[in-house]
Amino acid sequence: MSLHWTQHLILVPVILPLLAGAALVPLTQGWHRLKFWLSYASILGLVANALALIHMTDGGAWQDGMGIYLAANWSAPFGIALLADRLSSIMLLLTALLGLASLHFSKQRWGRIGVHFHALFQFLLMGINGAFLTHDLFNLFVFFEVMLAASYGLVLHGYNAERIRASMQYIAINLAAALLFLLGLALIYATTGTLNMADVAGRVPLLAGDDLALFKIGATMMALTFLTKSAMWPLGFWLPTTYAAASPPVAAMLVLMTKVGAYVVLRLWLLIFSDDAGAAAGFGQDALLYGGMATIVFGAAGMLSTDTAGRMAGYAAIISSGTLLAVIGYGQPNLVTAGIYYLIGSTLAVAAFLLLIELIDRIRTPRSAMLALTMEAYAVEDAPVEPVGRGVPAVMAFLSLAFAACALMIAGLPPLPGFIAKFGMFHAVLHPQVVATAANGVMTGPTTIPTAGWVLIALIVLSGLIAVISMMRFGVRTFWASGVLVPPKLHRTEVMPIIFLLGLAIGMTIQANALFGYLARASDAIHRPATYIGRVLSEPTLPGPASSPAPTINLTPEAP
Amino acid sequence: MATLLELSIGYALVCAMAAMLLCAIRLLIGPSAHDRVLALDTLWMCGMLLALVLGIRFGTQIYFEVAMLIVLVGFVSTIAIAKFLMRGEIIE
Amino acid sequence: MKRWLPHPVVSLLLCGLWLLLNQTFYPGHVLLGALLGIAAPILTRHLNPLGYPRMRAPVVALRLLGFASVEVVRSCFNVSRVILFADYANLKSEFIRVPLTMRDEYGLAALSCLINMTPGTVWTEIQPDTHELVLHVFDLHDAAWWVDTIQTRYEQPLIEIFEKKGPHGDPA
Amino acid sequence: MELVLSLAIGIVFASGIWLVLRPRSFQVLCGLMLMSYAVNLFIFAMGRLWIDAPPLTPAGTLPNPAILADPLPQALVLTAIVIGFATTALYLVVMIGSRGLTGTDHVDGQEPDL
Amino acid sequence: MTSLPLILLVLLPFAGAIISACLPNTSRNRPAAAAGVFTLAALIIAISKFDELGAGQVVLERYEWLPLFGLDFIVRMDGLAWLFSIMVLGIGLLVILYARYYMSKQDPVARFYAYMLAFMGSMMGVVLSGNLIQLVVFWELTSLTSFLLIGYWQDSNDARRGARMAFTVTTAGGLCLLTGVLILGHIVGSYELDAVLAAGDQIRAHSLYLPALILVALGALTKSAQFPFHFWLPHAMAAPTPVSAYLHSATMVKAGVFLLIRLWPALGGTPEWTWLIGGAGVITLLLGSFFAIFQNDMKGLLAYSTISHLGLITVLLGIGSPLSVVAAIFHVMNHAIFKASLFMAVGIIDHETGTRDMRVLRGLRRAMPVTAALAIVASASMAGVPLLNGFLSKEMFFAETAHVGGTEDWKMSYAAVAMGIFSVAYSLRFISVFFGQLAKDLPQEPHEPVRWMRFPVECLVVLCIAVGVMPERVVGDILAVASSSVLGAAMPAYDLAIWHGFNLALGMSGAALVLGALLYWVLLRRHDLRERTRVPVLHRLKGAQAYESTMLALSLGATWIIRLTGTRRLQPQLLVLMSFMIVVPLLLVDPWFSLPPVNLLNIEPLFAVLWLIGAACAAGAAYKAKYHRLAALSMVGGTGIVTAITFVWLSAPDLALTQLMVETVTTVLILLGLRWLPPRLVPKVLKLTKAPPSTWFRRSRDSLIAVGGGLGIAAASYAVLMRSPPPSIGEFFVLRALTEGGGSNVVNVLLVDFRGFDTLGEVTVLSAVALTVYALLRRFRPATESIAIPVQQASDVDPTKDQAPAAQARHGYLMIPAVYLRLLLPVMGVMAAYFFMRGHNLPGGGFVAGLIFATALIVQYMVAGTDWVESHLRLRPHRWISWGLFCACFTGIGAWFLGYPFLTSHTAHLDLPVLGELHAPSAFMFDLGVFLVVVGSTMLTLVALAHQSLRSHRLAADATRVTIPPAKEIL
Amino acid sequence: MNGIEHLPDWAALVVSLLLIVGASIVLIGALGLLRLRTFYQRIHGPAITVTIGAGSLLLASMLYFTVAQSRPVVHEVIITLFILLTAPVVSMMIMRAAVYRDLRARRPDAGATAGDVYSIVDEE
Repeated sequence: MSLHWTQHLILVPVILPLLAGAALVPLTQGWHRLKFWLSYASILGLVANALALIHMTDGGAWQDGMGIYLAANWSAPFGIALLADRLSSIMLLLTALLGLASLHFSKQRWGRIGVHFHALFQFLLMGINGAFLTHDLFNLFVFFEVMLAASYGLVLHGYNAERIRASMQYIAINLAAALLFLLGLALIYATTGTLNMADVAGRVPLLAGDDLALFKIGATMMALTFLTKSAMWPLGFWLPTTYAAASPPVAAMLVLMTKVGAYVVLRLWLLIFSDDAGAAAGFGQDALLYGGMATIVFGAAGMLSTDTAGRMAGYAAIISSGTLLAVIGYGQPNLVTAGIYYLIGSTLAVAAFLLLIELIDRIRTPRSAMLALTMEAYAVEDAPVEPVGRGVPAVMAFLSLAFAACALMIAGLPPLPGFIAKFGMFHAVLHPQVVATAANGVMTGPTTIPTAGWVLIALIVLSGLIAVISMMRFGVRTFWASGVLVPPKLHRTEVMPIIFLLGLAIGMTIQANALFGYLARASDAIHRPATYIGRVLSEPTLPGPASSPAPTINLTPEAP
Repeated sequence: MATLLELSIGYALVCAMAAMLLCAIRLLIGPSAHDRVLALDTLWMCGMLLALVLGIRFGTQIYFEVAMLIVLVGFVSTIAIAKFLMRGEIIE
Repeated sequence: MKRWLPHPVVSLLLCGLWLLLNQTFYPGHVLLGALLGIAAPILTRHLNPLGYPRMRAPVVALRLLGFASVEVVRSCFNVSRVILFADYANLKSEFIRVPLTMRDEYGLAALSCLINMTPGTVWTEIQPDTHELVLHVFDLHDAAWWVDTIQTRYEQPLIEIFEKKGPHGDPA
Repeated sequence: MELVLSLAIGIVFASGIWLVLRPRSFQVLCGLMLMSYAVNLFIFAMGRLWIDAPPLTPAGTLPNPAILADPLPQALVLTAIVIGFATTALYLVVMIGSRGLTGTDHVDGQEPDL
Repeated sequence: MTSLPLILLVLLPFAGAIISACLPNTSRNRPAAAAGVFTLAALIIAISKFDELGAGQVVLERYEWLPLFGLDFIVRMDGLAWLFSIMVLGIGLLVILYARYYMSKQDPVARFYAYMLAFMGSMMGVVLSGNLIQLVVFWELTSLTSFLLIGYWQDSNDARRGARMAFTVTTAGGLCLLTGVLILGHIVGSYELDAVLAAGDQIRAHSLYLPALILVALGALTKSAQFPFHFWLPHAMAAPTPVSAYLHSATMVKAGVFLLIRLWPALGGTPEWTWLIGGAGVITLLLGSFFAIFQNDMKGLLAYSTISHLGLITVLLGIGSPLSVVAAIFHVMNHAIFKASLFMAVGIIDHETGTRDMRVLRGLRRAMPVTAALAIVASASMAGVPLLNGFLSKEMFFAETAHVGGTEDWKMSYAAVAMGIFSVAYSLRFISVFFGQLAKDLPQEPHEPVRWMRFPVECLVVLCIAVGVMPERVVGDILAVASSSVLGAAMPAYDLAIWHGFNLALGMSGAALVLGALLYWVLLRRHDLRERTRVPVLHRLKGAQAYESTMLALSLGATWIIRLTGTRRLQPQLLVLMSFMIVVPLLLVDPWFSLPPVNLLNIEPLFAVLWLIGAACAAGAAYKAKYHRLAALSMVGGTGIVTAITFVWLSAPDLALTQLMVETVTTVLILLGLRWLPPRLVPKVLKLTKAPPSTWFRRSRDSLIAVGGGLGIAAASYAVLMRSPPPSIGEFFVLRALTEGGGSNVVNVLLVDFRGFDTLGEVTVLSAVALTVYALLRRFRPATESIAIPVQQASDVDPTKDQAPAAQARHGYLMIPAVYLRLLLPVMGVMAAYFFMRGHNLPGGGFVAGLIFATALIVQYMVAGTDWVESHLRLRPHRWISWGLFCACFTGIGAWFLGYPFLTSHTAHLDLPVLGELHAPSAFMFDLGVFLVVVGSTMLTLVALAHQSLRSHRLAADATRVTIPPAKEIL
Repeated sequence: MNGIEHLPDWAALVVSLLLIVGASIVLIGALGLLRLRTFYQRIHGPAITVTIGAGSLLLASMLYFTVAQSRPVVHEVIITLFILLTAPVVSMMIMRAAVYRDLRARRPDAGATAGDVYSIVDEE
């Protein structure tokens, strides 16, 4: 009896970038072409692998759509289990595709300046993928750290004063947050005696009294870390600064990292504090909801208050984080579906925007920007000359089109996926779906929409409006600036990734239904924690190489 | 005799701990940087001895390893600081 | 032989260290220890330009060690007494110079070890221009006595041990 | 023992927090180091305190989990120590880089406007 | 022809847009031709659909879109939609033709036509939408394309401003509409138009009716430039005139009223509807017409006139009687016809004279008689002169207003008459440019435009007259079909005759004509109308300024919010994080845990003393870290060793070993770094004066948080420690470590086997950090104060001042230490091997061994300097890292080939002669990988730092070593 | 406390004696570190700790384990070896660092100028 080879696919997203990274470490700068292609091959592998995983999870190859990989062949609560389900597979795909775009973008310039860009990039991918896959809390911490460690290096890549200032902040905040993660983890272990997420979830209903309180404190600590990562107000002030400072391909990856926090919250909260969790059910949901709302407000205000594109992108990411957190806190499966769709769309949009910024900056000389600003501020009237339209070179046309697409997606205006996502969320809020769980049993009919739902809709609409206003303001200043604009030289490798990302977004619109269907299945699955607990804990190991009968011990906690 | 041994082990522990405390006070009050270095080094040394005595008390060899490692590498940080005081940088 | 085992004594010592650490005489460990003992000096030879010393007068060395041990214990109790009972205001702690004739690094190192291990004296440095040893004495009564003791009791035996027959080792 | 260790963790952590909130990067570095000590001890304490019961199970004996320290927190702390070491190194280098480029050791890379 | 799908009507314009966008900028005829062809094709299809419609008939096509939300893409055509389609396509065709001649040679027309067609497509989408969400999608697209069109002349500031204003207002409205539509969908349970229209009663009875109505109305009113959102339309006149003619008179602004007509069956017929829609309409129609009189720009006048006419339609819809709906539809049609022609006429004037300023223009009748005639007829229609189409619908309007108030309330009628008066006045003002002497000072010599440029105007004017003269024959059917599609069974009887006899409406028309002329005369003669620059009485009502101020206020408000609730500084962020750590559990966790009683007898005094030391060191470090870094570092080291002793005391020898090693290496590392961190000196000022209150506040706040955090964590750990442990997975490891993990050191087995995956991640972290440090330091620029060699090396006091590092070790002060430390090297190597080999069974392991090894090497660096060591030893830490990672990975992957998951450990049992049985667990290889990575990354980090000194020494050597030494040593 | 009861009396006595002596010396050394006036005096305090103090305790440990486990346990020799290899370097380095620091800082009262070896140059 041995493992079917497809099982190993679950591990590939972690191990492939690690191997690629290891191979990249000793290569010197003289080999930059080889480095790039090595890196590229790894990411292509990841894309293919992610597609295969999606196929496996959604194609019924694995029971309940989840593949479980027991690293080192130890059964679930003891060893480290990796779990690929629909949600993690789609996130892996998103990571790989975004990585592909970022890496491609970096070919021209960023991959060559400074050393070890590619190796760190691979490690970053490893960390992100690992965080998506792992089903063990401490392993999650480790992958968070892998991700962060690599991201520190990447944020600093192309070292200048601004970057180093930003990364000082970024690093300090994240180090402090990592300590909180450890505190939380320790408390969870102390109260439940286990680290496997499913096992923790299985033991939570049995907790009571002081243990429960301590467990909740632990969960709060961990949540603070994730929320810092996903930039919930007031924990996310580092984000715009960091985004604005980091080099574009890195910033694009950072967008995804921000989502990792939200992803983990989504996964953990639905698993641990589900309706089956007894006294702990629904813990902290309100905080997430209101925190998310506050984050939306903050992000919207930020977008309006800033003139720099990088910060704008940062605030856009904050808005999307806030939306996502509020959606999670709202606690409704079909809303979560739309939320994940929104997550994917907004990640693509903000990432494309961040890549685009660099190209835009090449046309936007500081002088012309200043001029546009003054003219706007003082409402300078035109000299009464016959206005003449100006021909737009193809480069500019591309840039402005791409910018418009990003703006539409970020603002959630039709016809790009931002709108569909937002519509999906509104629809979900307005059509409350009550999950039939063991706890409450029956479906109830159409219920009234809680005030929070209306507020959420209003906030999302308003944030979209504000986003579009500020993006438009920026766009007008940039693309319609007076004075002669010299169309910049763009390299094909820089243009392709943006087209690729936007193309993906458009693909999301066209395939919205299929994608929504997939995500609905994904969301449905993560709303059934019992399945996870059952599956993960019962995944059999292979009989040991030197199979010696081990003493059996009973570790299931007894009900008090 | 076993009582005597126990008592003397206890005495040794107290002494080692008291010595550590005194070192720590010196470490805290300084006044100069080299005083602190010296205190830190002695603190390491006392810690090593404490580990050794604990080893006797519990009758296990595990503490010995720790003591050995303290002796082997504890000095590195001391000479690093000393060199730093002397030259302003530790690796020239 | 010379090529594969350039420093037999060092190798033996390292092997001994290994066996001591593992507290065993298993053949496997002996083999491993021997391997390490041979490999370690070879691998580090570039970083040790002086090579390793050759002991030439083991009897002298033993005698020196014996004398030094006594001295260490004596000084130790002296220092303890001073710390516990003396009036610190009258304590005469001073630096003194001791002219040295020995040039051999290992000899000097051994000297420094002896001096530093003797409580009450701390080796400060060898002044580069005069080749005088600067020594700090905790409770100085008679500087000349110290100079004399160090030169005759310590330095002479060490010269015998390390320096007698020309240069040693092979500077890498 | 428990009380002492708890208080100790508390004090070290408090010192760490205080330092982390200071404006100078070196202070923050020290603070992070202290905090990570405290956190390591905290994780360690989650396995409860055991004296003379290192989790070693020599061959030939049947291990008895009831009289050996919980090994898992120790393994976690070990990993945490290593990661803490790495991040300290990183923060340090960023700190000196920042001092060099920005001319100040303020954590923001610029002196606050007074 | 009839078989052609309706969706072509939407797709064709978009296809045309794409094609014309792809044409080169320089081409002029081809884009126009392409646009024309596509529009014409669509128009023909649209016209051909009329036969299928009949009374109340609906043609529907359904495409799957988002079935998950019950959303289909529905193309739905009924009479109303048909009418609007014809307007959009027909006028579009004319405008395309017109624009071909209007746009100048420099203008990149390809882009222009692309925008135009995209707009046309969006508009068709709005008109033909069969579900409300789809409608909103196209609705927003019209806003977007209109934005692009208004901003077409992007160099002009007015264009940019106008575009932004229009876009902001209409998009905001669109989002309101979206919300409203969502509510409708929520009420009805479907977004499909048919379902919504059928559920009128349900909607009106629902508690959410009012919000839905308001939101939908906001959408419609913003789009149709109704008060108080009317201000964007005049500013949108910065667009090229064809755009104004098309979007801002004939089509886009009609989208708002279209929506109101569309949803009238669902939403209309309530007092709220009447008040909201009618109220906005009345105000708009009066304001618009009044403002129009005082415009100097011909397009401005037309813009206000458009606003007022849209107000008229809105009022009709607000009145909400079936007949008024018919009137509204009729007026939509008429207004589109005459206003488009007027705009085009203005465009011709502008094009031929170079100005649109009515203060300058005079007597154009002489220069361009045909255009003048056309314009005069069209404005007559606008003024409501009989026998023209405007008259008819206005007549219906007057009749409705009279009807609505009954016999008591005449307010509505007064308003209507006032509007009529104003419109006559501004129409007169408009045509005044054709009379009088021909102006001499025009930018260009005016003359008639080319034939085909006038042709569209002619078409429309002919239509004006045709409708005006024989309404029933020309538009009777169309109006009937369109109206019945809205009204259904409620279709009223009406008569499209020119003459209805002497009735009230006619009286009102007559009064308006006479009084309007009078008003114009009075204004001209007494109030200097031609030279006025501002609107009397109501000039304070500046919507645009209000908009700008709102935008500014929004921006300022946002900045204020960000400043208030955000920060860019690190300290507040950490403050928030730390206080959240304390506060959030307090807020969320309920019930709180209880603290077990404190038993002081349980305290082990020695342990207490140990931690007295540790805590004192920590507190001391906290106190000293600002100015005395070395002291703080030493004290942190003190805490470190106390921690290590605690670990060994509490049965965690592995941790103690690791802690000790890390402690050492960290100290070395920080010292290496401190070299580049110039000392902080206690400022004299601070020493003398007391700290300011703000500092005290900050410090007490921080200490409060610190104490709180400390207490919290202490309480938590005490609570945990005093509780009996839960059944833990820890036991499993103890039981299986030896039997299945193959090692007796459970912690190590955990690291390399049970949780080897963690360790893999951990070494990756180390590698990543080392690479980062290396990369960062390669381009490191030290602080100016620390570029110079340290003061210690510059001072004459020390005789080693000028010795090179290697020389120091050879015969300098380091000679004796060097002997010791070099002897130590192989010993430490053996020790590293020892700790490595025993790791699996006893405390130790790859990590500790790696650090010992690295320490041994770094000591050599300290002794002899970087140059010397590296000339004797090439370490290549990068390769160590690489090999280490490979080693660990491939050990794990090796299990694959045996059919096991990653990292499954295997033990090879070898039976060797002499040596006996030998166990070679795969975990050993894994640990070797760890060892290699640890050595590699530690060395890479340390050596990279050490190399900095080398660089600065070279620098200093170049500058003959006399650089300014720093003022003070680092303490 | 495994094995203590089984220790023969003579061994227990010797071990106790060594422990008491060693520990006392350690304490005295630390006391010296704390109480002595100048740094140059204080540096002599720990010297007794590392020699007799550590030596006695190591001997005690060696004896104890040898007797308790009835086999020669001599690996404490390693620690002795390491002390011999490291302690001199440490005191040498600290001492020299201290001297030159005090000289540079021109602190005549620090004790670096005691004896006629080092003097503070009055220049610059």
